[in-house]
Amino acid sequence: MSTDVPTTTRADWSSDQEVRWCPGCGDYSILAALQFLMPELGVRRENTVFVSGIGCAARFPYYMDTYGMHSIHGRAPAIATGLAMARPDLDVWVVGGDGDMLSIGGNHLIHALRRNVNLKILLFNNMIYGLTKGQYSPTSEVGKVTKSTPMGSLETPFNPLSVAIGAEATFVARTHDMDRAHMQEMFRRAHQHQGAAFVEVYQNCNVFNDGAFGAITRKDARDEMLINLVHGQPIRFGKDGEKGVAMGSDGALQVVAVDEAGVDALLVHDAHREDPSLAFALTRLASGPYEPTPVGVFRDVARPEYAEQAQAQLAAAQEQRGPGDLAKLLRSQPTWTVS
Amino acid sequence: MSTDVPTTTRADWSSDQEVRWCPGCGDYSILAALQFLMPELGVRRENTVFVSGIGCAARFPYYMDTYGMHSIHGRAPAIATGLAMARPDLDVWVVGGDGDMLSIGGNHLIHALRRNVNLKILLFNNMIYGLTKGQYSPTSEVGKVTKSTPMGSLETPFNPLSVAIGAEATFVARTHDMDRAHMQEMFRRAHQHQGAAFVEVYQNCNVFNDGAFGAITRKDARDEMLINLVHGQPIRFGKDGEKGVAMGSDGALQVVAVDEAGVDALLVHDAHREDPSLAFALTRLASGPYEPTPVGVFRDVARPEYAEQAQAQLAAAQEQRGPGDLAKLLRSQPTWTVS
Amino acid sequence: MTDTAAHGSVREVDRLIIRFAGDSGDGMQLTGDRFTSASALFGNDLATLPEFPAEIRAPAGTLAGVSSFQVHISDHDITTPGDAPTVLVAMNPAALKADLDKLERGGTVIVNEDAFEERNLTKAGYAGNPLDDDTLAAYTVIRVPMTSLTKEACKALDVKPRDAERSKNFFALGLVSWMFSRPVEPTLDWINQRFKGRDTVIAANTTAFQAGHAYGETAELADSHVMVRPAKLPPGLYTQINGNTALAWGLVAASQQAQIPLFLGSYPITPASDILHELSKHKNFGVRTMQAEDEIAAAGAALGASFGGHIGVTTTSGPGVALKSETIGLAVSLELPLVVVDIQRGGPSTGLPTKTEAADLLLAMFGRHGESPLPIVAAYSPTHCFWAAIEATRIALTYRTPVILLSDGYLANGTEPWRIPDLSELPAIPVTFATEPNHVGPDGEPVYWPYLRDENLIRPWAVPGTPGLEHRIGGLEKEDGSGNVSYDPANHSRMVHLRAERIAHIATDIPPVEVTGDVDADVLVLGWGSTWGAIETACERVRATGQKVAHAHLVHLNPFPPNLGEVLGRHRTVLVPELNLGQLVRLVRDRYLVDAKSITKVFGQPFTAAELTDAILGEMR
Amino acid sequence: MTDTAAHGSVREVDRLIIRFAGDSGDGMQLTGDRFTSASALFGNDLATLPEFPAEIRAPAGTLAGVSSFQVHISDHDITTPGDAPTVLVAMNPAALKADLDKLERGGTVIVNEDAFEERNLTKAGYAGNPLDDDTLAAYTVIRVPMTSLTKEACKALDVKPRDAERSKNFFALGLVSWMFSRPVEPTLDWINQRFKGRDTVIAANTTAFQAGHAYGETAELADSHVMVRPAKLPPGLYTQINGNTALAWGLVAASQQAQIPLFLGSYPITPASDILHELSKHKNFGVRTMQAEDEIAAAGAALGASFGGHIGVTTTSGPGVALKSETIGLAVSLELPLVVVDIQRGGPSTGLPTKTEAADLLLAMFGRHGESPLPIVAAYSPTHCFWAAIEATRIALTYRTPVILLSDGYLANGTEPWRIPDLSELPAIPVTFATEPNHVGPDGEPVYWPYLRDENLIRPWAVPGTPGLEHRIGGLEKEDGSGNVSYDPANHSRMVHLRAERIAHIATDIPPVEVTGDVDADVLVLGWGSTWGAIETACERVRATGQKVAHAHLVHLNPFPPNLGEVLGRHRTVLVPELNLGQLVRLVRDRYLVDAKSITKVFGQPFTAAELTDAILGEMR
Ligand SMILES: Cc1ncc(C[n+]2csc(CCOP(=O)(O)OP(=O)(O)O)c2C)c(N)n1
Ligand SMILES: Cc1ncc(C[n+]2csc(CCOP(=O)(O)OP(=O)(O)O)c2C)c(N)n1
Ligand code: SF4
Ligand code: SF4
Ligand SMILES: [Mg+2]
Ligand SMILES: [Mg+2]
Repeated sequence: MSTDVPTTTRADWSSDQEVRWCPGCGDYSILAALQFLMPELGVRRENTVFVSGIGCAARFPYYMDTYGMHSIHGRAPAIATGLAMARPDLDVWVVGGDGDMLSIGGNHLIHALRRNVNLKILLFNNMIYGLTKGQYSPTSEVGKVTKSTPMGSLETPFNPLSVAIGAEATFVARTHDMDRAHMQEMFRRAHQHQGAAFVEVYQNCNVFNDGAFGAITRKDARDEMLINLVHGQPIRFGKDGEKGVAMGSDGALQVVAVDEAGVDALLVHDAHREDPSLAFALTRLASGPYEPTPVGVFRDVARPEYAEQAQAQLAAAQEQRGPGDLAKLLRSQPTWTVS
Repeated sequence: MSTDVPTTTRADWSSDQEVRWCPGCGDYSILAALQFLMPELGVRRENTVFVSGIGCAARFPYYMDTYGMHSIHGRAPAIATGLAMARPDLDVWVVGGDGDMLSIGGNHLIHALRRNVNLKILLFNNMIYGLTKGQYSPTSEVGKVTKSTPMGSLETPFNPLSVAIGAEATFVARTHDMDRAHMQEMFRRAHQHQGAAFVEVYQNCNVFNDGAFGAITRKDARDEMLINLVHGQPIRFGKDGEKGVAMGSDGALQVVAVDEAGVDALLVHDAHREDPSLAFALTRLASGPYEPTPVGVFRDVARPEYAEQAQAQLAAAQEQRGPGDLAKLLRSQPTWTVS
Repeated sequence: MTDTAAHGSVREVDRLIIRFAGDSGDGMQLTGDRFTSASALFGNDLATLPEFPAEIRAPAGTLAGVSSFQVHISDHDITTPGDAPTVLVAMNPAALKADLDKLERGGTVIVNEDAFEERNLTKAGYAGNPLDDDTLAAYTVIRVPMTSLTKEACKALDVKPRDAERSKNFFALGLVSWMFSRPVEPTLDWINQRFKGRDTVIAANTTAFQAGHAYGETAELADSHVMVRPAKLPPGLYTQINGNTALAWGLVAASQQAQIPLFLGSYPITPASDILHELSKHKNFGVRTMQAEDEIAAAGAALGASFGGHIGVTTTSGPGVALKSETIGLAVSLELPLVVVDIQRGGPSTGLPTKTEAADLLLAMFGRHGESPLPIVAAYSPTHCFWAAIEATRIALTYRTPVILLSDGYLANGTEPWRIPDLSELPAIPVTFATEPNHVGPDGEPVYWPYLRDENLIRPWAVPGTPGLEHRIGGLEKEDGSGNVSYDPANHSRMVHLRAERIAHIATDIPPVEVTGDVDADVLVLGWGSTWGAIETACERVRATGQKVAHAHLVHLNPFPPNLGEVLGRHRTVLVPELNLGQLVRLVRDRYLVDAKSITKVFGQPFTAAELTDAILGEMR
Repeated sequence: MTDTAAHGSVREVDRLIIRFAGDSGDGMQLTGDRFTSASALFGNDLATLPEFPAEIRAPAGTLAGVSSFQVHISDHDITTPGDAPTVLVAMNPAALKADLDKLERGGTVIVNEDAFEERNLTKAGYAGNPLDDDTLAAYTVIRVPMTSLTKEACKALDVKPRDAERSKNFFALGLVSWMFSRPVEPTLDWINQRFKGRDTVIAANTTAFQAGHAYGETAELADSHVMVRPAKLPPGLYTQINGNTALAWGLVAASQQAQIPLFLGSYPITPASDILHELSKHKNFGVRTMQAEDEIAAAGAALGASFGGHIGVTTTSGPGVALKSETIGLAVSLELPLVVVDIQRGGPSTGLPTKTEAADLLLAMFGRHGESPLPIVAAYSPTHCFWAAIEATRIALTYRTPVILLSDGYLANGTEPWRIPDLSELPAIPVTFATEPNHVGPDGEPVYWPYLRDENLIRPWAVPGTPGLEHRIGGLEKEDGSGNVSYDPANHSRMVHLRAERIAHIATDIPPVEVTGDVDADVLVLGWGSTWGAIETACERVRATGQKVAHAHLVHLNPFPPNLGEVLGRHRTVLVPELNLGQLVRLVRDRYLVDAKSITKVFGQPFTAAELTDAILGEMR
């Protein structure tokens, strides 16, 4: 980003629109985390754009005093891709809910990820449809009883990080709305990444799915239930790091007691590994937010960014053929003169 | 499937419509493989439905003398889901190309897979858009020069099997149009699977992407370039099985020389393992059809099928409340009498 | 009733319009709902108009957060939720600010005094306290410290004050119930039902309700003690129902009448989601509901189910209809039954999701590429949604075609009393599947031709599982008869015309449009959809001025009833009120070359009878 | 020319219609194309009509596999590819069967004798050999064993007979080139260009071409030796161009004129894909092209680019427009520029993907939920696609609105000579971005209001990167001026009307519709789109019968040119020919209450001038 960026405060990044989420909604803390973080990123408000779809989460852009678009349900990744390709000079963030980005918008999301276009994609996962008053979502657990599934839902939920890695994502992380510092760290890392960065934020919808993540995000539960991934470090958790993750002889990851298995047996987290297999395996460690769940950066690898490459092709074309000459173009097919 | 199924021959499964693919198209051999296989599956033509989207591959249903629908681009998995949910008694097959099912139809595909609805989904992957005369597709290699990408494509291609496994697929396999026996084996296995079965078929488009898979499917190349996955067997290939796949100390799969690494070091293929991580790792072994590439059944696990569960809910509801009584329904809210 | 009749002088009025307004959190919808139910059970005719913000819970105390519920009760047959309320219950300053201008001059305002403190007043944008200045000079004001009285009353129980406070809407309900002589039992019963198991809540709400009721009796509100006698409705068993529930039941009824299982593919969207919710409750009717990944999949799944011999239905609102366009076009080409329900809302784009509008008619008519005609049916009242759903399904099944059923946010959430029909009153919907070949092939053997039409141009419907009738259909042009892919130019022309005639021909199978009022009037008001009630009332009022006016209301928008042209020809002036910028008016001007005039409203609200009365009288001058 | 003039007696004719027909594999499109180019360079006026199957390569020898190319060349100004060909080149029996009925009575058939053997005859469905029975009695038949002669000629070269055989289309081309006195150099040059590096192919094709040419000279075809002199077209530099290329160039030109970068988001679909292909070649103009995952993403990406200050364009055909509906509705609400190009094809659904039709007008007009108006521009000839693209882009940029540009399969692939305009002939497209606040906020500080309109109701366009103008826009209803989300009923009504007036107001900025022919005629033919050429020719023929007729052709379908009503009023009869079941006719009947009559054709083919002449004369009786 450009130098001599004026120093700003949270206030500078807060729009004048009153925030309209339910009291106690997890979206508030995510908003605060970002508004407090932006001044630290050394970016300009005018070069920052938030694009969203539709949903409670998708109201996000209205509250950031940047450029923004509250578009239509599910299409934010596609719209943002066009913007980022047209304007590689901008910081483009995409915000949406689990329905917005994994249900109706699933295809745009996975294509944005494989394209590795320079978008910072924040998925607010509350495992429910909030704005439409509480139907189950693609991340809702099996058997979820909602207005649309009075006898329980039948579909196996998506694991958003598995989907992202299966879709060739270059940056994949997870955080949650109860830990501002961790959210900010993830957002900062995502912002540093050149390319599509996907961050899943566990977000509590206290009206329609209250406590969905309580078992792992409660202060007193975190030590035992959150597995902090740190690149280059053996994967450990528990109050005194007494538990860890190791690769079993059968090639499957498992949680082990460190004193039994020994520290050397622990898997050392390598977020930069080209091969996504291990990162994928880590996404499978917990089958839901009720088992010890990895958070942090699962994957962060370098791959050419889409808009830059497109830009490079334009430059190359001008190199080879000179800047476009309209008169010449109109004469580029066989011509003849009538006098 | 029902007993006393009349014995049939290929002819019974071939419609009277003349096949309209280009001479030499790989689709012909896939069609033949299925038409020859159907009589062996012990199913009835009237209980079999082929649903497709749009594309060369999607013309498939016209050539099978079964029920069929040639629908619209990308929507076949969704349409077939409705049919399979309404009629669990039917065998529903879905056929489409890489553009049809991974570009415009990507979202329907991944949702059909996570739903585990009883569809046999055959993706004819020719790494190109055939019917629209040769634009690159979501599986085309980076740098692909086509009519729409004269300076080469920029997107990292999807690995269809990685996508499927990332989307919670319960059955995932790969085969190719040069080996009828292997295709039939995969189709048979897919048919046996209760739930969504996804089979990628490498298919040669000899007009717009000729030879895309030649390096691995040519008769004389197969031994060295195709890695046959067999459940319960160590993963070996090469003319004399002199090469194999082993799990490296860093937790990443690698191709090893058997005499050096020793047979015991080889990974024993477990298609039935609940945890999809290893199956995913296998999908990453080859970065394209020019490296040794696994074929066969990557994953085949049991999980309740969608339509059956839906059916069970109907049954349960009738259990609990008796068969629907319209008169009662109309009186199910508070009523009063006007006389 | 007895208990209410007991007390002293009760002034009788023939109708009452009450509007409950408060914060989204104040439970106004529930309060209005309860009052309505009590009135329904009491035997009044009634109509309701709920209004709420697009946010789940907009900021407390703000104008944006105001949620209100208007109910019109009367002792005679009425068709609208009423124009200006006679009574406004305002639970906080924002509510007063938002709705006061709707109140009729001289009307009564009942305010929760306690809520009129500094913070709330500024949030609502009041400089001073409207209770103290002359803001309310023109109205009868009843100030009641509802919050404190409720807390007071609940002291006895062991509920926290904050929780007790939550019951203040039941205090309000109790008070109004007394003022308007509503029976109390239904509400008490309902409280026990609804909060079963949560005893403290039951206790608090019951106590608050009774406290409010008692307050009315004891305080000097005697001259506000009013009563609306039951209406003389046609005899029968009645229930109170809103449009979405009626529509869902209509779909179930149609499936039962046709003996064809119902399959709903849907994706949640306001104001259509409740139909999905309602239908998902009725699995014991063999109703399958699938919440799809998006609208396209929802329509596709429904179409797939129809291919399988079910009646595929997909419910949505404007944005969803736009997305389903291509799939509906496929259904047109496949000639398979499909019911597409559009609960219209304010547009364009996301627009006003919770407000009503009726601007999707031309989308329904023309929103597909190529020549792609389909029938359109529109409901005109909450209870008519039941019948409209049956009619749409009947046409879809009989003629093997997608049908678009139009309703709107006002009908969806508005309620009215409904005389429950006897099942014998429901139309029969005979559907037969093809079971035999219907043609002989070139080599003389019997074959099945999916596009061999009957005299009504209807193609046979052979479902998978039927031996010998295996066939393929698709979106490419098909050969007339055999249904095989055909690029023959003449065949394409024939098929385009056949598809058009097929739909036009349905006109012979629908009732002629009826004209109510003065058939010999110069002025005909031609309406469609939810404007029916307001038009009917407006026409009555116009007649009350001694003028003649006729009303014709279209349920079938495509094809038009066969007699429509003749009807239009009988009147010098044709007025077309619509909740859009003029859509039906375009269709009739084009079709009949009559100089029909448009009366439009796009405020996200239904017409009031007053607005239409003025408009009609205006045209007469 | 000299070399052709050299040979003996050459009969002169003023025009010629030749149709090349053969198997998809026979390279008929290429042959027709080369003949056309040679004629263009020679200076004839011309128009072409390529027709090919939907399959990439339908089964050889079958009717379904026939691919043909018709070209009309003349020494005067013409507007259509002609009605009945005077010459049919049939490379196999299927081609003869498929196209013979199109040939004018007494016309010439040139057949590749070798192809008329058993297998091909049966595949084509011929009982006997039409060359031997009296099938061709009514025509002049020239039998040439093209395959064997080609192989023979190529013997000398070391090309395999099977490869040599492939060159037989060049033999045919050589023969016709001689018969119709086409210059040979252009073709020989082209062969060397096109197959550069593949010497044997060059050799074979050249040899075949020359052999064909020689065959004409030597064989007794003298009396078939015909010549069409160059046309007297307005002086200037000419090129031959098809509609899709012209449209792509028009987009580039508009972007250059506006100095706004062009961004194309597209998803391949016939017959629109070539625009994507063409634009992706011009990256040196700063043109960004993105092949999106689907049409919705393509439109979305284009809209995102527009938000970023580019001119977003998305190209597709009917099915894609249906899918883009919701996104276009968002663009209407956001009031951002967006050009949506619809190359119409046969519908409904997948329909006839490679055939032409113009049945998306009402979809363009009404295919969005809510009141969602936008301008519509339609091209009327292949070369006009260039100007229509500029006009559509101009309107989109000037008025910040999505614009739908309609073309069709016939214009897309049809070619005609084009006088290359001087850049000075292109319209200026001034676009200014907002750089300063345009309002003062409540507390007196300057603010930017994205929906504060100018006198033309146009909102300012501030692009990201502009300091101080940060703002948010979305699909929810916006407050007039500030653009903040607003659920206020009156504001919604105001905005709905503002959006409508904004588009209607564009009528003041478009040229009046011109009437050609007899302004005082009773009959006016009102057209739009690709019917222009056929209508013009038909009107000339009608006049040739001594009758008067006028022609008005609409480029702007919404809003209509301001003088349209007045023009329609001047004529007793208004006829509206359309390649659909009557769509424009509905709009004019509704708007002007004139009893306009429809002339329709839905054969997947353009009108012939003859059909229209008959229809017009028919209406006159
Ligand atoms: C095309 C379309 N379909 C459906 C809707 C209705 N809708 C709005 S938000 C939403 C889903 C909300 O869930 P999610 O995306 O998880 O966001 P949340 O509210 O939970 O933050 C739906 C179905 C819509 N606005 N547009
Ligand atoms: C809505 C829509 N968009 C685009 C098209 C054009 N189209 C037809 S097939 C196709 C893709 C073909 O590629 P693929 O799916 O890989 O099938 P293949 O022809 O290669 O077998 C496209 C873009 C269409 N028919 N409908
Ligand atoms: S509904 Fe849930 S997600 Fe939406 S604002 Fe309320 S608490 Fe938050
Ligand atoms: S274009 Fe390719 S995929 Fe399509 S039919 Fe021809 S060879 Fe097969
Ligand atoms: Mg959510
Ligand atoms: Mg393909």
